[in-house]
Amino acid sequence: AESGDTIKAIIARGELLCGVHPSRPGFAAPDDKGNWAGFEADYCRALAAVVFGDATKVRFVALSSQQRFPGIQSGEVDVLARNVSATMGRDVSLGLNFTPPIFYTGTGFLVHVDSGIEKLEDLDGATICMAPGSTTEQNIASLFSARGMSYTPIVIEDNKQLVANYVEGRCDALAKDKAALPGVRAIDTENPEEHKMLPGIFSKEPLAMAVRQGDDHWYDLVKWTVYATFVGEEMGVSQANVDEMLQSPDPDVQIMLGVTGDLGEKMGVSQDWAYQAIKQVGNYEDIYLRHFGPGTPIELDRDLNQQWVDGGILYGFPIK
Amino acid sequence: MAVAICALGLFLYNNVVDNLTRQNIATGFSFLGQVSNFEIGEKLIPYTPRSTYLNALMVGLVNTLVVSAAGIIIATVVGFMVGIARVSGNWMLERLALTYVEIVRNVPVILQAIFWIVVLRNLPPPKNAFVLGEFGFLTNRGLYFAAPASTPVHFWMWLALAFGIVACIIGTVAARRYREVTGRYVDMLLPGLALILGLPFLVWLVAGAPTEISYPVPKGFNYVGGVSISPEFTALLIGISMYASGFIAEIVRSGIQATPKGQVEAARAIALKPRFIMRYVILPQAMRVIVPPLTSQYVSLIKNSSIAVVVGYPDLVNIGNTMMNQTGQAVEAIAVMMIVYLGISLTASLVMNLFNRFVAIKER
Amino acid sequence: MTQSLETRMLDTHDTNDAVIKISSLCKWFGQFKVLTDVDLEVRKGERVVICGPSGSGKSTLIRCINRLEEHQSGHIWVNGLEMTDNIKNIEAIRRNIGMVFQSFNLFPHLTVLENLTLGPTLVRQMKKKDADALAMQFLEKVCIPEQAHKYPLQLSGGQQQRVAIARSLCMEPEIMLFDEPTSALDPEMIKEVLDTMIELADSGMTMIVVTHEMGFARTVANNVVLMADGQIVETGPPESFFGNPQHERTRTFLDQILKH
Amino acid sequence: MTQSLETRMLDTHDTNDAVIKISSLCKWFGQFKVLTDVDLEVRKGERVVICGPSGSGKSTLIRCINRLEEHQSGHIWVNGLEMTDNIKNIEAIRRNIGMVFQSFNLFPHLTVLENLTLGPTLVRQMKKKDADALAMQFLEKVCIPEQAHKYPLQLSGGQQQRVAIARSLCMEPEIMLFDEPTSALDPEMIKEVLDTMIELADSGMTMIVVTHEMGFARTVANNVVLMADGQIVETGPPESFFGNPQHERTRTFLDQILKH
Amino acid sequence: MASPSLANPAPFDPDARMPAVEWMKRNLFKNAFQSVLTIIVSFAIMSLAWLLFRWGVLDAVFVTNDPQVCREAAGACWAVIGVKHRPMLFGLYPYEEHWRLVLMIVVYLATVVISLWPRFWNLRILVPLWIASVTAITVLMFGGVFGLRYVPSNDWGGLPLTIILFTGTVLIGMPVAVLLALGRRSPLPFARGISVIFIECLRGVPLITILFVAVNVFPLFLPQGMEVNKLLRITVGIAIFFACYQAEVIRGGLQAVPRGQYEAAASINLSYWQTTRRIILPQAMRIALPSITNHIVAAMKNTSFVIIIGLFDILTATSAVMQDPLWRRYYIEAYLFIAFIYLFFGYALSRYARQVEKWINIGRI
Ligand SMILES: Nc1ncnc2c1ncn2[C@@H]1O[C@H](COP(=O)(O)OP(=O)(O)OP(=O)(O)O)[C@@H](O)[C@H]1O
Ligand SMILES: Nc1ncnc2c1ncn2[C@@H]1O[C@H](COP(=O)(O)OP(=O)(O)OP(=O)(O)O)[C@@H](O)[C@H]1O
Ligand SMILES: [Mg+2]
Ligand SMILES: [Mg+2]
Repeated sequence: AESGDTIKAIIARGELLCGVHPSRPGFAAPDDKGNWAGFEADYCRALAAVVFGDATKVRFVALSSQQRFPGIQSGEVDVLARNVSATMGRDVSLGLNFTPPIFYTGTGFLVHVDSGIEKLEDLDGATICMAPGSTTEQNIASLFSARGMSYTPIVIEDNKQLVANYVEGRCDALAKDKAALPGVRAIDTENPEEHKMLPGIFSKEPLAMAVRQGDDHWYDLVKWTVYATFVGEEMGVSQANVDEMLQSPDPDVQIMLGVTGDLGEKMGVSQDWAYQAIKQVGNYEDIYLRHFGPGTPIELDRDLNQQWVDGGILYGFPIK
Repeated sequence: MAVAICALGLFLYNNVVDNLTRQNIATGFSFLGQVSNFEIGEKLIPYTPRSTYLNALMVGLVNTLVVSAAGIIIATVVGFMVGIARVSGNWMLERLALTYVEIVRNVPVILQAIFWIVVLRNLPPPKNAFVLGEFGFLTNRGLYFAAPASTPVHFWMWLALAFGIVACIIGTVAARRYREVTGRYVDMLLPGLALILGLPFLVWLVAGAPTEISYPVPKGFNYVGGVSISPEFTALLIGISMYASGFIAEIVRSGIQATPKGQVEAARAIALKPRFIMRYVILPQAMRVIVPPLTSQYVSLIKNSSIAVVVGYPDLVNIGNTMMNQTGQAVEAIAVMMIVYLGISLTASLVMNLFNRFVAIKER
Repeated sequence: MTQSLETRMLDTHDTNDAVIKISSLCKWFGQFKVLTDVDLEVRKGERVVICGPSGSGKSTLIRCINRLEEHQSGHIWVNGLEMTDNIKNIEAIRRNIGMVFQSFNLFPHLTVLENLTLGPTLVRQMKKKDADALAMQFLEKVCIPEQAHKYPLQLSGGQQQRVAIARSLCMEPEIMLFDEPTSALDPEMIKEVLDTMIELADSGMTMIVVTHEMGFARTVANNVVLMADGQIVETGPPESFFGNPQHERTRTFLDQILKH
Repeated sequence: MTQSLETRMLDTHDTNDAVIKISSLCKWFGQFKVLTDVDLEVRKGERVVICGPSGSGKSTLIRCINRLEEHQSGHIWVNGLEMTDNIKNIEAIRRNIGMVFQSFNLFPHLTVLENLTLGPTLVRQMKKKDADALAMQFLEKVCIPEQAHKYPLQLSGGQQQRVAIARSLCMEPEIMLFDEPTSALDPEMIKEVLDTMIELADSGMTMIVVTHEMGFARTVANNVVLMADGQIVETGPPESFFGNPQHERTRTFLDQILKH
Repeated sequence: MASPSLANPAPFDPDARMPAVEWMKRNLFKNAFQSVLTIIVSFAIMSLAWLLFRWGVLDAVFVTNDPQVCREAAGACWAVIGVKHRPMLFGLYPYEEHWRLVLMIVVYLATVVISLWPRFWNLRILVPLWIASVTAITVLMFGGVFGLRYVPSNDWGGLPLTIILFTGTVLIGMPVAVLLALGRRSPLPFARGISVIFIECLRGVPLITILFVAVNVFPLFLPQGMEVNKLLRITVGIAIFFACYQAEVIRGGLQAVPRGQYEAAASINLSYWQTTRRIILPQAMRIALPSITNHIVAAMKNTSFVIIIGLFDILTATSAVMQDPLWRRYYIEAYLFIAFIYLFFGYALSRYARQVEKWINIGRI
């Protein structure tokens, strides 16, 4: 595609097409009223807010795991926010470009306490439940063959089946994004004390949004939208205070919110693009807490997903 | 006309090339030779994560074939039993069979497979397994049972068995020809059995009659030794074969009912017992009505095995999905699957068509 | 009326050598009464021809005799054995009765020889070899031994019906029932089959034949029976039945049958 | 032999009013020659009965006349129009010819009335109302107007065959072909159908009838034809055909047919 | 293997009904073997029924909004259906507009019930009826007129989507099936060849791969910028797959129509299409009816493949809804609910088909 085609097409269409997971509570799933909710869904909304100034102008397209790459390649969606781990292989052979990761995680193992498994090496010969199509499958294969160990995988696509398989004892261990394991332990088991996570993270899974290669304009827009949420948190600009922050004397804040400068126009959207994103959707912290914060069904530690200043690895490029 | 078709073909071809280049999609099947780097739970042929994708697909294909073959056998046996029960004359049995048919063919096969995996997962875990003497253990990890310890002789015994079956089929056909030509009847039952069972036995004897038995014993997380059948395989197998058996039962019923009433009366008039009437008069004639739709059901069953992914059995589609996700070459992966399934289905129809010719009634 | 017939039959024959005795037989199909108080006796070696208009219950009557239909009241004795629900009795009776159908009902998936030997091997537990010999003997009797290895649908109608007769004979029954055995045949083939039946009659077989072939009735019957509306209207030896029918119904029936 | 017959026919009838003329017709089924040099002429209003042993090619001959079978050599003219591959000709000829089959071949999913009006509305493009009126008129002619709204399988065989005749008549053909129209019927029903056919003959319809009903042949035929082995053996008016057959084959055939 | 009942005469029934005892004697305790069978079977059924009853009724939770209540109960958690039934039944359709879907289902069912009634089998009634109800359903589903909010087809889901796909499959698939079946028996070698290849190739591959092609490969053949509605594409895909199976069934029916019917039609000079349409097809369809129903029942379940274009039919919607971590433990209850819906429709369909078979047999239609 020619540079800029995507944005034109989106504007002509009047809505953004965003590819999401069909049902992954916390990341993207329809709620009981049929509205999409979740961390990744909110990033889609933020993009709509940037393009249209209206976060509701987004259409969510649920993509099954077979369908996700063909979906973005064929132009069925404009952007993929569907639990995709960025890898070099995908980047160079699928015609994709990855944005900065929005969620860092890695493979973890949940095991039954009474099995006596304490560390990875104890899993030699174990039966391990995992989801297909994710990089988890490859990571575990590498992990075990590097140590000369063997295992039997049980590969199940449906998450509730996967979890039930582990909980009911079909598998010795459940391998999953580490971020998801505490939820499983707390909600799905009869007695959370009977299960524990093995210490350590066993692979790198940087979940990022993806766009088609070849439209640098659109890629820039998605990339800077992500950074805007990072920088917003870093500079203390949140959904709650963004209107007051318009008056902020801080020149960096002024540039980001479009009070001064012309970066938005140069990017091909309105001047207040970052304001709209933060106002309508929030900064990173807002989004994170909304879906993984205390009181949500899936409570997650922020862990790596903190701003670099707080000891995490989220590092938004300066918006200047 | 020809010009129009060529023009259309060219137009489509241009579009495809145009669209593909626009999307920067890698094409070609070279990825099949790459290292797969994922493990497979159940494999009947050698495979490690260091093997190629092609290798992985072969594992999936063998798994698909195994579960389909077993499914076809079970579905046929159950289907025929239920179908006959539907016209058995016993009120209770007829109702029961009807209920079975209605439930089994109206509930999506996916739900049925899930139902069975849930049931099987709720069996006891290995440490308090149902113990079937020292010969077997039934657990939520599967069924483990004792089997003759593996020796290279087994390979030759299987070969002998296959050889025996082929010989038996050839013999039966030959006997039939012989009878049609000369009128002399050769009973192939005993020679057939002798071929099928005797040949492997002979091989076993020649090999020095190894009698060592391997018992499953608890070790590590599971049992080692013996033979095991996994719950995933079992759930998928029960799911697809019960689903198909409902349809087969209806086919069998209609086949039986299509047998002219006069045939049954003629058989009664020579005082044949009911079970002989079924065996010698009704079923052979019903077969010619039954076989063509039965073929369709077999093909459906083979394709239904692709729901394996919901219970976690590594069939062709399950492995194909993983491959598709790792390489991103969805179109090629789908093309491979289509070709393989088409091959299996066409082979199945071919075999059934031959069989159909065999059961067809001789007319003038 | 039927009562008087019954009495007459009892007068003329000795009851004790009746191989088939039917008394006040009634049969319903659902609400519809097909047979009303039918009484009939057939002695050993006797040949009875039943005729009557379509739908009068002729087929039903002879099908009751070997229990292809269940009757609801009245009695049927065959060789002194009463036909009841008892499956043993039914089988014993069926073994003594051969039946030939209008539409032959040969087993199309078996060769002629297999059609003939099925009963002997499965029911009479004969050895295959003996059964084959027996079958060939009866095929010769019906004059088609050369067809033994063909399939039924490869034969002409007349040949098929003769195979059907041979199949019944292979069970070596004492009694043969024929239900319009020639009415599905071409005129020329009718003759073949009737000839076979006449030969059978000459050999002393007890026979009940439903047919419209009045020539045949005249030649071989000891007794001709006219049925109408599920009842026996008239019964008598052919001379008086054809020459001097007692009942109006018989006369109109014979008129129609013999006219063309 | 056939040559001489041909000559004889040309002598007795004026060729010009022949509505059907068949000359040296041959037909093969694969390797098997069913018809050999058949010559036949039928004049307007003439009634021809064809008889002969089974398999002699009677059905095939009359099926050639309205092109249900294709012939391989020889000629067939109907009303001066030659039967060729030309689809227009075939349609024009078929429009003039009605055909009644042994097995009725009524359309079981349509009512009697619909069976009758199908041709008139679809082929002759009559209005529904006119077609209905026409159909009722012919149903009355065959004496079953009261069955108009029943389905064929609810009728007796004789009634079904009369509907089949009425269905052909509704196309108002000049010629009617009958292929053993009574041989699938019970004796009592045969009469109904024959009566209908006699009435039709009396009204002057040109008819070719394949039948074994010799009584019918005697009553209505102008000409009786005997076929054997795909050839016409003898042809002549009924008196001479039955009274003084010229050929040995005819005599043996008549013997068998008339015996019982 | 007991005796086949084919030739069993109708029970003797001169005056009304049999007493219960007599009936049981005839049907359940005819002889020793049957009695033992009856007793064993009834015992098995009874114990199974008791287990189910305890789980599904005695120990079950019927109404609650709190998953914790279910966690503490030993039996089924039917409450999950109360909590989740709307997303399960209606998918992503806007929540406030669900009433339109209820109305749509009512209209649909009414239309179907009316059309299944032989009394209304008359094109002059059926055509306007279907035009009216399809219009009504289109208006209800899409909206955009009469002040109804516009809902694009991408937001449809649940039971209405299943119904639309299923109906679309049958309405598109049956004519295609008939054409394919006729093509396969056509005297023209070209038509025959095309039909054979089409049927054999499409029957041989899993439906999901066909849909994958319809979704991902088909657009490659179109010039850039041209698009065909995805729901339509997928419906056509499912319909054609269905048609390939159905074509073989119909071909069987065509072969079973006696040759005499063709000849009779030729003798009254009907053309090929007149013969086919008025004489042969109606009879072929009747003969093939039981198998046709079989495939229609099976087609009802093929609708779950729409997930490939991100739409949620009733089965996928349920599966997705039940990912909710708070309630996902009770997915079995939700699946049972769905299974019951399928069972209901499937059973109704096959019962109806059997009734039609009966009507045909007694010559009523
Ligand atoms: N299975 C059945 N169910 C209901 N009615 C039946 C059944 N079989 C026969 N009938 C009816 O019983 C009556 C007598 O039938 P049956 O076949 O005995 O007559 P038939 O004298 O043999 O006539 P035909 O000469 O036509 O063979 C007929 O009216 C027939 O319709
Ligand atoms: N479609 C066909 N293919 C091959 N042979 C055929 C075909 N139709 C008829 N025959 C053969 O052609 C010959 C003449 O058949 P046809 O039906 O014309 O005889 P027919 O005189 O009408 O006999 P019948 O009195 O039995 O009806 C028979 O030997 C028959 O077997
Ligand atoms: Mg009868
Ligand atoms: Mg003929």
